[in-house]
Amino acid sequence: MSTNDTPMTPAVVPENYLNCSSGFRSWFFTLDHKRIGVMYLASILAMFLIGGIMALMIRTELLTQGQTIMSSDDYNKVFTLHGAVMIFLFIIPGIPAALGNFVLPLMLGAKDVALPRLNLASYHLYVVGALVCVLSIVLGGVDTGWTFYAPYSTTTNTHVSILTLGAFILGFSSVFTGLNFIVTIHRMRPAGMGWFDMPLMLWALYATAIIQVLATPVLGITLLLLIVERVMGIGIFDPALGGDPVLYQHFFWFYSHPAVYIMILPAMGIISEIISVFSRKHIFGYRAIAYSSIAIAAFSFLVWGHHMFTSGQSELMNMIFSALTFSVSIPSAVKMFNWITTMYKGSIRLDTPMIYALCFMFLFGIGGLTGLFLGSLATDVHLHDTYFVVAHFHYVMFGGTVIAFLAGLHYWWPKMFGRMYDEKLGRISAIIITVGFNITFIAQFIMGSRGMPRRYYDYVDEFSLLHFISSMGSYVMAIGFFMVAGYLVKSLVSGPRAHANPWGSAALEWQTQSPPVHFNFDDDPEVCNPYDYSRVQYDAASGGYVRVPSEVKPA
Amino acid sequence: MSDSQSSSHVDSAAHAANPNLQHHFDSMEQQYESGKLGMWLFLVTEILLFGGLFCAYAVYRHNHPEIFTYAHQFLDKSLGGFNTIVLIVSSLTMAMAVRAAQLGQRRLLTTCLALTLACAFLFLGVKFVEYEHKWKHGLLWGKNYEVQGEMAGATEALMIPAAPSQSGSAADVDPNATILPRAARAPEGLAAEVGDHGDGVADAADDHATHGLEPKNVHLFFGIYFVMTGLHGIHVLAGIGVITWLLIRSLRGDFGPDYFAPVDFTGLYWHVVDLIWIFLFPLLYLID
Amino acid sequence: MSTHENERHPDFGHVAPLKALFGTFGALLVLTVATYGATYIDLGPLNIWIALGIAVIKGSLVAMFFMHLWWDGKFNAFILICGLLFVMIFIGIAMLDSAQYQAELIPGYAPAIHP
Amino acid sequence: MSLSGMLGMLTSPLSAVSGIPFLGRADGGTFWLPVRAAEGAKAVDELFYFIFWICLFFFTLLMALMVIFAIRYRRREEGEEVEKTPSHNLPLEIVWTTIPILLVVAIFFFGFQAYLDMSTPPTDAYEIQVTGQKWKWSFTYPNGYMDELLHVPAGRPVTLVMTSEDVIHSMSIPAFRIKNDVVPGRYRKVWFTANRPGAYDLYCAEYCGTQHSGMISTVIVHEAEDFDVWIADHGDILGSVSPAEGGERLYNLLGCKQCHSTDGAPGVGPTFLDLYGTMRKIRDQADCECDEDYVRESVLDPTARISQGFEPVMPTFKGRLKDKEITAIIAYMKTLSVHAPDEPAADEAAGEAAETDTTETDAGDGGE
Ligand code: HEA
Ligand code: HEA
Ligand code: HEC
Ligand code: CUA
Ligand SMILES: [Cu+2]
Repeated sequence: MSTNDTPMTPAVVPENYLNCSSGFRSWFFTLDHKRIGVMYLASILAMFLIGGIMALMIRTELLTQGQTIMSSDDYNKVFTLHGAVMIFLFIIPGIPAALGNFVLPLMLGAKDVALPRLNLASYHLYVVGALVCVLSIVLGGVDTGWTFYAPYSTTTNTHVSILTLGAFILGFSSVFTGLNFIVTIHRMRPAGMGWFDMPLMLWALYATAIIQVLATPVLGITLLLLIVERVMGIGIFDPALGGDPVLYQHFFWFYSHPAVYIMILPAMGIISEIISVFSRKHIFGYRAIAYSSIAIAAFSFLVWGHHMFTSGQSELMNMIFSALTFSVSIPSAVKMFNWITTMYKGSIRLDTPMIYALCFMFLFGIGGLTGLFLGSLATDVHLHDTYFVVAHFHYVMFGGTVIAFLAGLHYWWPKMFGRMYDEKLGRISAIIITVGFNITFIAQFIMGSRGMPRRYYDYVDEFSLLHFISSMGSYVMAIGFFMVAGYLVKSLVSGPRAHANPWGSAALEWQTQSPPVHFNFDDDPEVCNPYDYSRVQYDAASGGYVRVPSEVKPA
Repeated sequence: MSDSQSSSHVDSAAHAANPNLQHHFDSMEQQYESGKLGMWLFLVTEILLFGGLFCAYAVYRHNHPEIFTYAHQFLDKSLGGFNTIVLIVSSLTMAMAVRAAQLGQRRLLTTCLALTLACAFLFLGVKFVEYEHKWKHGLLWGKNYEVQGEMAGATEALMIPAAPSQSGSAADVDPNATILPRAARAPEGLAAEVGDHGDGVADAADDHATHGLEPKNVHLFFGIYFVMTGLHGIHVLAGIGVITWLLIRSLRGDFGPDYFAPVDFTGLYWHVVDLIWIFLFPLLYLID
Repeated sequence: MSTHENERHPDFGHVAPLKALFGTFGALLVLTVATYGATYIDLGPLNIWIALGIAVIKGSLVAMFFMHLWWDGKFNAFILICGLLFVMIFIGIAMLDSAQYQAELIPGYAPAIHP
Repeated sequence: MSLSGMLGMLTSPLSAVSGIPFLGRADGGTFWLPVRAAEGAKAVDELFYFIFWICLFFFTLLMALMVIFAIRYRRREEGEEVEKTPSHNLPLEIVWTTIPILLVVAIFFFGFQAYLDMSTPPTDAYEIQVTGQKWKWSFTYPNGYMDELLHVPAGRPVTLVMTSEDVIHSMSIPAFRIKNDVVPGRYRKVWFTANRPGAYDLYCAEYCGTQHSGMISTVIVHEAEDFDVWIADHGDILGSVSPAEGGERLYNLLGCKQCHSTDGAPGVGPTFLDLYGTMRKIRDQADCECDEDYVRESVLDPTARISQGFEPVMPTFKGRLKDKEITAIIAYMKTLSVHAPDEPAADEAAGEAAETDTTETDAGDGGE
């Protein structure tokens, strides 16, 4: 609220990256990371809307037993596309490519990412990939589940090849983004910013990028083999031809497990930023958080088999993978403890981004802890492929990543568009989404652990009530989202002008105006500890935070 | 590494001097090092891409060695070996091209690039001959595997078990359990077909007594063979595209000591293509 | 280190000495012949390891000299090694696992090939 | 002391806690878990609650701190100064890394322990063959009897030896806490000892296409003695019933139903309604009558003569059907057809049985 009603609306909007040029070409072929980020943002939100609508279709179909609004074939297509769209088109590019693209060079005080053309190419690939995926939907959809398990995927007569081709292209897009980030962080750090002087968001993006670069190619080859298998009948994964379907699962999860950390790591980065800024306190255990990001990235490659405990994987591997799975949960636990401790004796301001960050800890906590049930062999045998898993991954992906994405979106919104949104609506909708989410997915935990299998079009009587509750919850959530969409659009049109540093962060991206100029900084920013708030002081006159010169308050 | 004439103060001068310097970099060196790091990362993704195929190869070879010992004899070692040498030569010329670009030796650069390109075409040419041969004889993947021509020698009567296998699955083969397996006296036919290169192949075949029953699922080998060499071939094709582009630019005189990054980076890519072949060759052609 | 007269050397990036390039080339040729030759000596299961060993040596030569890793910043080599490491983990685990469950397979199962 | 004994010692107090009235139920189920009808399930449940309480503890602790901090340290006005606190504390960080490590090691260990038990079947187990196919289960008992339902004796270990005809399915019985994928080209095993007579749901848990959610069956746990009686009764699928009835059962069991309707509805294959005795149009061949020989051929070698308007997708049942069984199917098809020669469709069941009995002797050329 403090920032809403400040009477600082300059008459003229200073030149910035948004208004320095206009026209379709100036956007679609721009090399400016900020514009690319904004285009990514618009694209992924569109995809989120599509995926979300499909989610509502799923929930509506499951509202009652038997057929409610669609046939079983349609249902199978809808959840497949819901999963594929949400994962490949929304959440994987979500934080890194949209928000990350925007803030990464700014946080480094750089003019752009190291390889701007590659960045643009990555966006174009994203668009092409998205179009190919949409094509597969238009042609009639795909019904394999987002995991494309062989031999079902090699024998069904839906448009698997097209969707996988789309995902293949998106894979390249993701690789290029990751590659770019690694190079940028290595080569573009300003003088005076060592590795351990970077904001934790950069560590998170760096760890994410490692996974993107090392894991995504394997997805590429998997999907390629699947296409070859379908088109030419090569037989590597098809038992009817002597192939091995379990090998397919190894291939798939070698990418797709690390991919879940592509989703969560940047989210954790955002949370690290927000908790510190809104508590106005130095982040607790900086190094532990930084190292844990890298540890998660490294370990994430060693646990893929926990998706295959009942698949026919050998007992030996099951044991190894189960043990390794738990090793990833430790760095996550470390982060949780550090965040909470950061709040201790802080000066906590509960603005929308912080509300989201707190919701994140609540939801990700549940999601992550339920991962322990799944990582443990005996319980996973019971829980595998039930709604318990569905609830687990929605808690981590939605409760974790999407909520953190929303936190980041609200946090950097003023920087991106130079305008504030309605703070009160922001908080209310954050609460609505969280409540709706819990209703939807707690019910799924219960039915899952009671045996309700996932990817089921229909269910037995026992689960009627729980499914009904779950569907109702999803409508509540949808209301929350439409509120968010509403006030954000309104803010774009008529929101009050944003201060250069409305939250009081000490990181470099807040040292330029909101929105930034075309080349990011008019003067080189002053490199400093991103979590030292002593030199960022509230300036009542302008309604935001300003840096005080170091003479007055030595760091 | 850096010859350290560029301190941050002469940056603006460098900006003015080199039109190839992009606005967001401080110096050509920073730009070069960024590009190079990016290229290396990209190469790692290439290696992982092929890694998947090597994984499929390893799994099937480990579990069904009999398929591999049997089927690899249909491949022509000599052509494969020749192609290996072609790629090694092209690697040398590429490395020379990079050197020439760095030192501003324009003519040498053009020559080296042209030679590299020639090698690439030669490689694909040989590959084409090999593919064509497989195609003609039905040595293909999946259901398309249908040994034809001289290779489909009818030796059903011979019940000599296939090459010894550790996995035991081949030993379990019960001739009555399934429709009669295809059998083939592979090597002679092939030897005749490829002419002078054939002797080694025939020898190897004799050594390993594979005249007997054909192991099951031999088509898997060809599936893997075609995917691996096919993907590699696509990479060669892409390399041809990029090198052609370099050649044109080098004729235009774009490269010199101040600006050689594209040559350098393409070189790296080309060496990886070579590197992958270095592994493909013994794994596919030289089993035993 | 490189001995050159009239050409201008670049300000950055390493120029590989001719000796190194041709030396590598020679070694590669020799090793290719060696792999080829090794197939005539039957060492049973050792064969593949010899073939792979030679390939690894050849690969390292290419990487070190043709690809300048020998002279470059060590980080590039680190990336390469990481990549190879993950490939190895992937292959190792997939192999280990599928070798373990071979016993469950129905021998010769492939209905599409043998109807 | 045995490891499972240790597990028991460690978790029994916990399971006592989980048995508090709100959570525990008489049938062995709880708020979170369904009824418990197999011996191995107990270990799983105890582990579940072991993890549950650990999670609940950490979660409550963290959330409580979070809420308390958010309220207690709420910023009251902009510009207020923060008390300086350390930005890290090594001993603290070591402690909060070590404790979770120890806990997850325990969780892993118990999970692995229980898993080993559930994946090592005893050698004397009763074996039932399971075939999964789109989208039904069939269970074959040692005496050759086949059923769509899984009947098992209580108190005796049972091993399911499973394979799939087409894509991957997964055998899931929540009440037994077991699940295992059924993979084409492989024999997968899963075992349990049921201990609570009753009927429980059995699901296909691996996505397998259109009717994945319809691939449900039931496990019926009999008292041990009842089971012996039951299996003796059902030793021979055709034994106690008329051939036509037996044929109907086969029709349901073998999956003919998937493609051939009996009410004239179109399907993948021609409907059986009024099929027998009619002239069939054959693709690229002369027409022929649908008589016994033709049906027999259709079942054993479906591609020999393809009906016009249909694709040659019917699988062969060679080796899976005995002659007597084919005869029974024919008898069943006759009851569905008005064209069946000497047999009015609307006959009494008794008469039908008598009629078809003759058919059997006629057609059963050396059938066994
Ligand atoms: C953002 C994505 C994301 C994240 C971060 C995670 C995190 C984790 N996941 Fe999850 N997972 C998915 C996305 C994700 N997962 C998806 C999409 C699937 C299903 C795919 C499909 O089949 O379609 C899946 C499925 C899945 C399975 C397979 C289930 C099955 O199919 O049978 C398993 C099994 O081990 C698992 C485990 C874990 C674990 C142990 C973590 C850990 O990293 C969690 C670590 C976090 C914590 C532990 C919580 C925080 C810590 C504390 C509160 C302190 C206390 C901690 C301790 C005492 C340890 N996940
Ligand atoms: C990021 C990933 C993600 C997200 C966010 C969601 C979100 C949701 N998911 Fe989904 N889901 C998956 C990934 C995701 N899901 C995956 C991978 C699967 C597995 C598929 C498979 O089995 O193959 C799955 C499966 C799955 C199932 C199981 C289907 C089955 O097994 O039969 C169900 C059932 O309830 C479900 C429900 C929901 C619901 C109600 C939401 C809701 O949270 C959605 C709410 C969102 C909206 C209502 C959209 C509103 C958006 C806007 C208004 C746009 C504008 C927004 C802004 C400006 C901020 N999902
Ligand atoms: C996968 C689907 C499928 C299943 C399962 C199946 N059939 Fe068929 N059947 C077909 C199709 C398609 C045809 C028509 C093409 C042909 O003649 O082969 C057919 C044809 C027939 C015919 C010949 C009818 C005619 O007019 O040509 C008979 C008899 C028959 N099936 C009996 C059976 C019996 C008995 C079973 C079960 C034991 C069975 N089928 C299972 C698909 C199936
Ligand atoms: Cu069978 Cu799902
Ligand atoms: Cu996982």
